[in-house]
Amino acid sequence: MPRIGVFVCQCGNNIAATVDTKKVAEEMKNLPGVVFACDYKFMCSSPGQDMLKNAIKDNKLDGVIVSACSPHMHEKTFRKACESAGLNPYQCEITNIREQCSWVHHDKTKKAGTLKSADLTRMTIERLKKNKPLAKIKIPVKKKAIVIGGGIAGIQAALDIAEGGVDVIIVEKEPSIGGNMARLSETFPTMDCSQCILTPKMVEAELHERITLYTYSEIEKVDGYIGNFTVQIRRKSKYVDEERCTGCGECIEKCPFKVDSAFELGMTKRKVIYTPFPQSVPNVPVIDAPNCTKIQKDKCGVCAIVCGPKCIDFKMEDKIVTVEAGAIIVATGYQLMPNERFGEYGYGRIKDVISGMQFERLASASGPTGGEIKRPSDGKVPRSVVFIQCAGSRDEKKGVSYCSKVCCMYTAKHTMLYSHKVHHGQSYVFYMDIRAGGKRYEEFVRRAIEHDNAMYLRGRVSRVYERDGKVLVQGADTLSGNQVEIEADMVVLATAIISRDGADTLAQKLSIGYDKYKFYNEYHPKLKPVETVTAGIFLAGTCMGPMDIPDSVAQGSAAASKVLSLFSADEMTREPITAIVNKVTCNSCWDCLTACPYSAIERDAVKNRQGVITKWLAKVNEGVCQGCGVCVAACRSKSIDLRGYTDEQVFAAINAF
Amino acid sequence: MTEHTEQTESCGFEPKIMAFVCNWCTYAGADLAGTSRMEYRPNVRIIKLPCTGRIDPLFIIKAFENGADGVLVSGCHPGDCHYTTGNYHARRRWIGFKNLMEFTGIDMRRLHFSWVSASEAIKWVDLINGITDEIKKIGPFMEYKGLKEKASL
Amino acid sequence: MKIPYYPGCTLNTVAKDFDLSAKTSALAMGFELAELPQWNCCGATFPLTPDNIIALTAPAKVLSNARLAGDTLTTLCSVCYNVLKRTNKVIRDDKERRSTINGFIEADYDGSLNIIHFLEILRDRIGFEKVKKAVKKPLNGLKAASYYGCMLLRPFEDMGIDDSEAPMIMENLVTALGAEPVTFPNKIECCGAHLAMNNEDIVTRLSGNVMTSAVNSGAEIIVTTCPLCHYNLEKSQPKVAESTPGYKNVPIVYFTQLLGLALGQNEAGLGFDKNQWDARPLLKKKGLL
Amino acid sequence: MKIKLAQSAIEGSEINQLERVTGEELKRCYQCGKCSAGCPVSFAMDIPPTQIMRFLQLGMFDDVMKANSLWVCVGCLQCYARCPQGCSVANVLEGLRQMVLRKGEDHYGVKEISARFLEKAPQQAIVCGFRKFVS
Ligand SMILES: Cc1cc2nc3c(=O)[nH]c(=O)nc-3n(C[C@H](O)[C@H](O)[C@H](O)COP(=O)(O)OP(=O)(O)OC[C@H]3O[C@@H](n4cnc5c(N)ncnc54)[C@H](O)[C@@H]3O)c2cc1C
Ligand SMILES: Cc1cc2nc3c(=O)[nH]c(=O)nc-3n(C[C@H](O)[C@H](O)[C@H](O)COP(=O)(O)OP(=O)(O)OC[C@H]3O[C@@H](n4cnc5c(N)ncnc54)[C@H](O)[C@@H]3O)c2cc1C
Ligand code: SF4
Ligand code: SF4
Ligand code: SF4
Ligand code: SF4
Ligand code: SF4
Ligand code: SF4
Ligand code: SF4
Ligand code: SF4
Repeated sequence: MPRIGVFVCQCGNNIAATVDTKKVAEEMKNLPGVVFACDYKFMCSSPGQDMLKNAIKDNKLDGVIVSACSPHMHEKTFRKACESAGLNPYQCEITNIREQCSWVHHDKTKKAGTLKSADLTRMTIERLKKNKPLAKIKIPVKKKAIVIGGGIAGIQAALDIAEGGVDVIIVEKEPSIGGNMARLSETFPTMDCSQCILTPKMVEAELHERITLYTYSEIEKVDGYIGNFTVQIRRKSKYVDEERCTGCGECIEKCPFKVDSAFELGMTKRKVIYTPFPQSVPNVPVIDAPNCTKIQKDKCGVCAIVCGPKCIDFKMEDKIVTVEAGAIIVATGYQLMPNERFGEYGYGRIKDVISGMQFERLASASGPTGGEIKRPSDGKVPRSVVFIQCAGSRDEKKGVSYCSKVCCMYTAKHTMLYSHKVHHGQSYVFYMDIRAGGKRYEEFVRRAIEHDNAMYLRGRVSRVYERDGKVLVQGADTLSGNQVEIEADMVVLATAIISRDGADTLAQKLSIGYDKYKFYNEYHPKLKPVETVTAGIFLAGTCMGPMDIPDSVAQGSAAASKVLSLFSADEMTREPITAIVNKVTCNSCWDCLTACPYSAIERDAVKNRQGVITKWLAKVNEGVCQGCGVCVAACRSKSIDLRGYTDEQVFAAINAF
Repeated sequence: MTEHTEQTESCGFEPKIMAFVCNWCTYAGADLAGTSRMEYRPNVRIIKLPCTGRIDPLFIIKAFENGADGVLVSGCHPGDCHYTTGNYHARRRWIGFKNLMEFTGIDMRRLHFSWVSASEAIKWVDLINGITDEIKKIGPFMEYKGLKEKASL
Repeated sequence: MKIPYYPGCTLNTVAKDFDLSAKTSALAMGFELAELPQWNCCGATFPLTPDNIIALTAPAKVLSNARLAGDTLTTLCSVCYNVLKRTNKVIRDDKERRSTINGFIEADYDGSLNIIHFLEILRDRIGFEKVKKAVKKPLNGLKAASYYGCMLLRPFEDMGIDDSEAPMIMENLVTALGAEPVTFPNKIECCGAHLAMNNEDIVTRLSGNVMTSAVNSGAEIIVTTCPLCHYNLEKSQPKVAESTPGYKNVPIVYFTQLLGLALGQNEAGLGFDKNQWDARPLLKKKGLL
Repeated sequence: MKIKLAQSAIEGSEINQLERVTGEELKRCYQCGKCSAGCPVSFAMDIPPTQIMRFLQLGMFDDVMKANSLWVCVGCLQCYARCPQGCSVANVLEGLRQMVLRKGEDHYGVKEISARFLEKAPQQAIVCGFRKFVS
């Protein structure tokens, strides 16, 4: 027979006003298994807790009911008190007779309140009788983090983690870290040169003793769970021995073949053996295998000949390395929508229609024109430039419905850069709304208009076409209600920001969610902005949606702080509310496996004595299971149950109803 | 005397209603009704579960067997599930489940499904009042009464 | 190969030259345009409001009759093509409207016809490479501007014959015929269409823009696919010439006329005499006649 | 012009009828101006396409009906082809024409048409013109 103690709280007058607590306690005494019952003014007060502890000891209680406020309020308090009195904390259950009873039933006769409180307490008592002692789950934490994506968000996250004393690996798919920011010229709203503020961070990341860079690498496979991930990383063959390469650049210099530079968005060529840009980190070239005549046709090999340290190896192969880590930050960033999708703007057909990112390269001191604004068709300095905002953004029909958030700002920046570099040039901006909601952002746009003479026209452009070496822009100025035609020398499209190709495949490897545009979902857009639904995996930067550098950096730091707080203890404890499979009755139908929202259920091989697999059974991974119980309801043979909410417990409560 | 007790006295029949609610949304919503000192009919008894996805159809049948005149199932709004998709599972299951209930002779007016979020205290109050009043009108659920006793014989 | 062919009312009358040159060219390319035994006017405009079912009955009747002749129907006039293709899509995709329409025309047509433009036959069924091989008299040195107008291309999701912002199908044909294609910005702009009836000023302005744009881009001849475009351009030309200093009139022809010529057909059967601005002097000068 | 706004006008019965007839949702237009920018006859319209949509959103049905825009639209579908919201001003204008014509009012009398036009013009122009202008 169980020995249960029942403690009914008066909460001053909060409960006692409409519930006869004494009567409730008295009634409970009559139930089988209840050996102690009383009511008390403030259960959560120190004397109240002491009374509880003493009663446990004096009456050798093996179960405790506190009928008081919501368990969301004091369940922890009372379970802790029980624990300190030597009782398993999960043998303590709360009945909610305040929020669910006294506060919502104002009957001063105490009839309804007392009846309901007694009912609820009885249900909890019956439930408690079926409780089993549970132990908190302890999970060891591997204190190493992986950051996927070495853009500014990823770099910031890695630096913060490393500064916190934790080892971190940056996995970057390109030959260099830096991401999109490496392409930018100057950055709003302060107009610092992008390279000037980014390069020091890149170098710091390279030199930091706690940071390992895996460039030219991608995630192959992710297993495990929070604190205990096992990640396979494919280190693509660079054909250059990273350890020995001195970065002298001799090989690049001598390579006889050139192809379009992706980094420069096709505006110039690069060698087949290359670094994406001069400040690349690490400063180790890679061979673009599909274009290398040695690798494809066994001709050439010049680079290997000129390389002093002899670090070129045409036979090098991809390597898979396996890393154990406790947390992962995803910071894979964005790409731009193909401009060709908008035939009316003529991108691809008309040479002098370029994208905003191409304009960044033109304006960049390290870009193809050395920072001079020259139009692609004939290299002339454009006397008039038309900027078209929302190209692909806010376009439900052919583009994406969302706003790309940064293009209003960078277009204003472009007009400034243009006016500083081309005196007497005229810029025009077609916009629908100016979205400059940030600190000093609106002022920035006003400056472009008032000081740098950008002519802002509220309207969209219908068509861009070529005539006599000019680019004709047919637009509207809806404020004056007129059509506008501009004979421009160059047109710049503020192209929509979209998610990376393959963002969905990576998300599937990580079991994190993404929206219909394949941007990753945060756990909660306001309150958990860098967490994902999968514990231990965090997000930072534009892989979540368009944002600017300040926001990307803030998120990198936020994600890093989450990782550091996770790593602040050697092991994590968590509530033991997890599912458990009955191996005798499980018939391997896998209904639970498909139902589980967290992929916490695995197929577990059962072997006979000879080590031969005889069957497969469902097995719950306690580290991953979040205790939702979906699997329990899914299992037709009742072979899986949820600790803390077992069928037995629930039925007992229902039966006491 | 409150409006409620007046009604009880005049009406006589006090239905018993069992509510299966999820811990994260509806339970918290009901708590909020409490902290806001709202008033509602005292006929409901809550059983807390982690998620509506945990709810087994048998729970509901058992509730009716144990004398419930009405049953409410309530959880997070679609898309807001604490466990990402648990409530979708629950919803999908209901479709097949409703037929089963009807088959076993339960008047579907006695079974309610709803979404109440942690901030929807008013919705919770309206829901409980609404259901209580409706079931008062329908009258007690007799079909299963005594089933339990019979079964235990 | 016989392909069921819907001429439409205009090709049967004012634009006989279009019809003739197409038939002749088709024969030269080894297929025959088999005119539908029974047809009526398509209505000359696709009704833009979905509730205007009555206006869909005329083209629906054409379609349901044509289905008896085969599973494909070809047309030449851009407007007919537009109306028939869009109506066909409505009947195919919109069950509700399909049954109302069928009720009106007392038929049971399901939208299973494949509506193709004569240009599509040349491009997709025969191939411009083959057309090029069949050319007997390459139109060397002739600078031809292809004018598309609106109806052949828009709306893209219904018509889909070519990129609606930068179509090339006519230029590619002209190139196959040995001529020099001239692309010009206004090739997808409207000529003024039915405003010919009551608003000559607008038509003159729009057609004028098309022609000056073509001529400024170096065109010696303008090629069209639509009798209404053809009419509006021809009719507007004097006024355009009057108001545009240095403007010289250019011949406006149907693409089939050039096709027939290149395929070596007798000039007389191609209807050059019917053009208001005679192309023959130009063609003679280029040694093509 | 000063506009007096009231819910009764914004949700006026003509506006509802127009939306029903055309299948267009006027609310979707976000006034980007792209239709006006490309419309070949915008220059000749009393109220250019973008503003047609705006006036209708404001419930100013009568003002729109008085404009020549209904009758000078050539139906070239530039507006629809490029509208980022998938709206068709062409459809809206045709709907407005229909609302006039269905009341039995001709925009252009058959007698007004010149004999020369009838003789020389392609049939399609005549048929189309009748469709657009005559009830
Ligand atoms: C034209 C233009 C101008 C701009 N100007 C400004 C400005 O002036 N000021 C401002 O604040 N913001 C500006 N921005 C916005 C700015 O570019 C972004 O906010 C910032 O670059 C986002 O950084 P990120 O780290 O999130 O993403 P990214 O820079 O995209 O970095 C992501 C990194 O992850 C890597 N990666 C991707 N997928 C994988 C994978 N599967 N595995 C491994 N690695 C992967 C990528 O190679 C890349 O290195 C501008 C944007 C544009 C388009
Ligand atoms: C009308 C309105 C509607 C909004 N709606 C939304 C919305 O729907 N969604 C959304 O995301 N955001 C919304 N916001 C914005 C949102 O309110 C803020 O983003 C958010 O509240 C900011 O939180 P905070 O902690 O930074 O500042 P605060 O909420 O201002 O908190 C600052 C705290 O510091 C205390 N404090 C101040 N000075 C001192 C001091 N010297 N010593 C000690 N304590 C001090 C204050 O008392 C206060 O408690 C809205 C804002 C407004 C005005
Ligand atoms: S335990 Fe809860 S109900 Fe009791 S006194 Fe404390 S707050 Fe009030
Ligand atoms: S072997 Fe390849 S990478 Fe090296 S120099 Fe030749 S082409 Fe360039
Ligand atoms: S020549 Fe050799 S050492 Fe120098 S950069 Fe090239 S690979 Fe590195
Ligand atoms: S930020 Fe500005 S330009 Fe970019 S999509 Fe939004 S409104 Fe358009
Ligand atoms: S309780 Fe939920 S998370 Fe755990 S195994 Fe079952 S379905 Fe998965
Ligand atoms: S649903 Fe039940 S029986 Fe099926 S595999 Fe899972 S635990 Fe085993
Ligand atoms: S293009 Fe579309 S959204 Fe833009 S103003 Fe015209 S109708 Fe409105
Ligand atoms: S369809 Fe009418 S409104 Fe639309 S662009 Fe053409 S002429 Fe203008």
